[in-house]
Amino acid sequence: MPEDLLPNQLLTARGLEAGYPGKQILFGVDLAVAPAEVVVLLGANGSGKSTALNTLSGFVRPWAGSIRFEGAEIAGRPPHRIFRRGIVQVSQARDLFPDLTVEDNLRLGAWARGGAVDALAEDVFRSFPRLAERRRQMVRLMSGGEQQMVAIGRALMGRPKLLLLDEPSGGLAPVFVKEIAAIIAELKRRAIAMVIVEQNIKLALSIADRFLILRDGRVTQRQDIRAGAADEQDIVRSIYL
Amino acid sequence: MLAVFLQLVVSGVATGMLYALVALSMTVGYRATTVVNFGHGDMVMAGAYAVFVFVGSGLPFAPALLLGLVVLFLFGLGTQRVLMRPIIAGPHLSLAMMALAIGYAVRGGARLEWGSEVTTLQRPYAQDAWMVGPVVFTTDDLVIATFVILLLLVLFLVFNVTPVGRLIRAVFQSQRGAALVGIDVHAFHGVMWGAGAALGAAGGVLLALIVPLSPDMGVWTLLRGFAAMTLGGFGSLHGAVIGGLILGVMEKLLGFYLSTVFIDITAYLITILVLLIRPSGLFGRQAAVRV
Amino acid sequence: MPRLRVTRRLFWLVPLALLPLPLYLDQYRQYVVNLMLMYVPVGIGFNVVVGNLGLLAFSNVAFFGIGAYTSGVLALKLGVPWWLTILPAGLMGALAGCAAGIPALRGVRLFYLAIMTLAFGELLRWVYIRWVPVTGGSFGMSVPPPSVFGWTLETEGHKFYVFLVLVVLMVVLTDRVLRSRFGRAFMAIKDNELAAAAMGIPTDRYILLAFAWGGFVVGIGGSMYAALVGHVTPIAFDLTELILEFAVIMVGGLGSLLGSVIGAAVITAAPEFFREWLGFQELLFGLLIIAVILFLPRGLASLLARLHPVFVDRYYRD
Amino acid sequence: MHLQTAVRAFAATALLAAAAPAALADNTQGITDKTIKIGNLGPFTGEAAVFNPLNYGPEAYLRYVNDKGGVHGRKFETVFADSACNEAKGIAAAKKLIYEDKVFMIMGNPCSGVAMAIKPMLEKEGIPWMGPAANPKLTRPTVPAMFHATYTGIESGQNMAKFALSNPAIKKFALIAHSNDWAKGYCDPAEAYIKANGGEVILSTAMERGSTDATAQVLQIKQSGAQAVMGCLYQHELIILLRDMQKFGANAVVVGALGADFDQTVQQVGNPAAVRERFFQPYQFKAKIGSKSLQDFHDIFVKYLKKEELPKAGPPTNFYYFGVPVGIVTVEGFRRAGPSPTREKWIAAIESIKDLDTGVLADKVSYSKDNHVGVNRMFAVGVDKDGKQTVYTQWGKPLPE
Repeated sequence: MPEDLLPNQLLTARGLEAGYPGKQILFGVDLAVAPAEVVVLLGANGSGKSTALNTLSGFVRPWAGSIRFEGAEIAGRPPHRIFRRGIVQVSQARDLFPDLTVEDNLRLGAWARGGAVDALAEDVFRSFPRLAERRRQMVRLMSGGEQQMVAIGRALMGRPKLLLLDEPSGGLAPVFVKEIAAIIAELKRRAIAMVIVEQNIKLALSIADRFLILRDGRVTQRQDIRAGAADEQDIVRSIYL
Repeated sequence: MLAVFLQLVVSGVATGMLYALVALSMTVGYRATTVVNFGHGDMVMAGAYAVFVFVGSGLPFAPALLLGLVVLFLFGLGTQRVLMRPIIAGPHLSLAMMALAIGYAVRGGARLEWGSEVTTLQRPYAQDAWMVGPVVFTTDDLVIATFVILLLLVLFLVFNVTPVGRLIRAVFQSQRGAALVGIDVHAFHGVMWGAGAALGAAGGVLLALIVPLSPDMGVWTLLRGFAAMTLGGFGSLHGAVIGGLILGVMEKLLGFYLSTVFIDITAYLITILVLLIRPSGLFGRQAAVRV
Repeated sequence: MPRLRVTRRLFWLVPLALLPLPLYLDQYRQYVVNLMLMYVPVGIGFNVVVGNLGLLAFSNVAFFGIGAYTSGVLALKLGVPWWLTILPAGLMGALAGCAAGIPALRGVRLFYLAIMTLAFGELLRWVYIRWVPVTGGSFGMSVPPPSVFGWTLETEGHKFYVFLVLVVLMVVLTDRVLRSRFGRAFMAIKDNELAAAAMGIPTDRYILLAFAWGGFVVGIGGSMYAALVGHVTPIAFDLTELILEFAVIMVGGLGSLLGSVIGAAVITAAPEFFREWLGFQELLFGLLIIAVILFLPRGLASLLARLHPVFVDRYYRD
Repeated sequence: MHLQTAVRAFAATALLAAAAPAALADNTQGITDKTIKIGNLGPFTGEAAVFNPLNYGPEAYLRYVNDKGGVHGRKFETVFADSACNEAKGIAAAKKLIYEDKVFMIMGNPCSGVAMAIKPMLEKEGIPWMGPAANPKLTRPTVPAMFHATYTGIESGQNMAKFALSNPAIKKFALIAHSNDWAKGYCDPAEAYIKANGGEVILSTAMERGSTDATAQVLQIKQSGAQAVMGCLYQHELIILLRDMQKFGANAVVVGALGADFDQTVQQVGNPAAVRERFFQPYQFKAKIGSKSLQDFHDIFVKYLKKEELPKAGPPTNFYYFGVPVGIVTVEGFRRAGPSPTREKWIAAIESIKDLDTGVLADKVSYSKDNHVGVNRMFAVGVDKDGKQTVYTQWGKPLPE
């Protein structure tokens, strides 16, 4: 048994199978996240990374397998229920509300979980000074990097216990990639557990505690890199070859 | 001559208020779910008959109205939950057809019960008429106008000022985004579908104040509601109202000065012309066009 | 694969097996069968636009009416024998199809297109009512008994044979169209119009073509209406008819040629079974459609497809 | 090889089928020693379902006759069929009645379009039809087996105009009609009659189903100076017209067509001033509905119709009475046709009817070889200056009660 499947984890997924009508994508994925741990999912396009993430957040219903979060079974529950338990996702397409202001987007992030909304929002604005300047701006008028910040900020408004990030650096200019990396590092410092899907291996390895490599819907490699850095070349080889 | 023109405009506005109300209720459903309910006309009709039944069973008008709205709310909620939700991810055509079929069945049910006779809803107030200069107003006109304007104000506040309005706009803009912030989109759709049905029912009751009840009364107004929405811009609340008013006035003016045979097609002509020339309508920010 | 091709050829046995039908059916049942045949092209044409091309166009009743009126006017006012009016009816249907397709070319989609085409159909109905010298106005017109090569089709059985030929022709031709590059283009447009355009497919041309072909086939259905019912009035082409035609393709199977055929048969037969219930018919019919959409979203054709691959539809993807 | 043989066999049978003449219904179809089977065709669904009491009127009478022992020992058996007022469906319904249920004759169907669509078939098969449809083309020119038991649009339309013209002060007319065959069926003959009898039609305007008001129409009427309005409208729209005439102070007299129930219309307009000495309708009956001389029919309806066949509330309406002559004349035909009726005998019997008092219609029923519309004379009904419903023989002349 892989060590990350031991008890006292925040989230434990076992034997996840999922897909779409007529096409299975995940073939028995095991995955665990400990409190305050950052796990990165690596893999080629179509290897099932996003599907794995969407299965955890409830957008894809697993065909088989179990997902336990803080001891409760959540596999197959609808997204809004999973959200209310503290698993918050930032999706690849960001899925913001384009015709609402930055502030409204953020406030809606706290709609379902409640809490001190004003304080939360101020906290987000402190972390993202760029957003504070534009708090009354419509989101659709912002650049991709700024929108990504809004998306992450909106997720933080939901006071996540586990944050799922789907390609946070995807399609962004290098300046923003750096900024996003810094933000994720800051979140890690705040001890927020995360599962991150990332194509940018350098970025991924710089923030990961552990990584998993998915290939055709199966985990082919898992490694803890807290002990020592992994060989980037090696990883690229095992992803694509 | 001016007197006639003024009268036509005033009557046009009065009729337009009804179209506006139907369009408003459709807009609420559309804004919340991004699905156009092609069976909405039959909710309008069902609302009128529901209140008719409650009044007939001896209830005073106000509680009967309230009960009717509640019934239609529950009916809208129920049909969305049981019939629309399972196919919500399917092709748009299935959604349109499902709404049409629900409406058709409701109409069939109403026809079974009331199809072979003409009935009317008793007004809860005394009908009166006044002359303002050369122009005639009736109590009906005032009641309907007051109701529609109040409703517009309330909806405008709800949509643009309250947190619920922000929520409605959010779900309209991105359903997945809404789900990502923990909103139960399906339940929300159900509630809003119900709200649309209840508002449509209110429209039906107002309509029933001035015309006899008929199982087809909703279908007759549906296309006019569509025309009003198209003209005003899909999804726009004040657009729906202004579109309805313009349609009402146009019908009267075309009918009187050109020929009454044009009254029936004013709505169709408006729909076609607007979508060809300016698809976003008068006030729609959301272009009506998607490729 | 060769085995499959052999089995598909067996489809030809269906019309052949139907040939002796008039020997066994009385005039009522034969009429209902003819009505079913009439709804086959109506469903096929509708399905091309709505199912295969994937556009929400509600203008089908307009094409149907145009076809019926073309045949009726030519036969009644100009004395043209019915069989010579079939092609003009189809062509007028195609023309109407092009007209209804114009908004689609201008980018009108989804519910907007639905509402607009709905208005188009109602507008045409208004024309039928108003253009009295040609259409006979609200009273409509009584079309002379249909004739083919100088033979008058006296009985329902006679009409049946002519209809059968027309239906087989329409099915075969539409099958050809859908299997050709046109059909593949329709499918590409339905899947993702932007991508199709990006791949260099002239989407406008294909959209217009689908509308024209749909209108043509439905127009021929309209011509059959004129021959079968013999009395063409504006009221026959109202919104209730639209729901009926919708039901044909939804119950049969969206985007499926086989589905259009099955749908036409079932939707025409269903009211005859409900006949006993008089006033309950509308309610029952509505519930039937609801049930099919809910439990068989791909229509009855998908049931057959589950039975044997020969029934699997090749022109449609979800 | 096998396929070819099969094809040949099929083709041969097909040829056979094509050549076989359609079996004509024999002339006693539907008649047994104990029963006479009759098809009752009407709009039980669709927008015109409002008219289906016209199908229940005659049905009540047949049940009443059955209860009294039937005719020559035979009882009537009715098969209902829904036409939905849609031609394609109506043909199916009529064909089912003829070829499946094998009825002797068809009665009813108030929808003219359907009646016209099934006419060629009835003619060819020689199936008798007795009905209340307004379209005069059904029986003019006469077709051997088709009869109108009640007034067609021609009589009704003419009587609308005739009543208004019986007021010597009324010369200028406006027509207001739906754009459908039913309304034209009334307004066209009314127009012809006005023109032929010294009146003038100065306005012809449309009001469609589903209208919510009649402002444009009423203002046109007002402006035109019309003294009388021929209202070829269904009840919904007639109510709206009357209400708006009152609202805008248009003083013209309104004469409605027979698509509306007079009592209900008066009651549903809700304002006595809008109908008093203002609203009239041609009247088909010999006395006021609810009066003593029509009481028997009221009792028949209430006794023999099922709950769902009667109005939800209130007594049987105008349409029940208007339908009942169809049953009366049909039964009279069987009485006269003798103990072994055939279609020919029944038709001859109907054509032999002269001055038959149905007990309900304003006119006595007479047929001949070239007249298949039984009745002609009508009264008019209106609300007099005291607000009392009154039957008039002509303007200002109440029918003695």
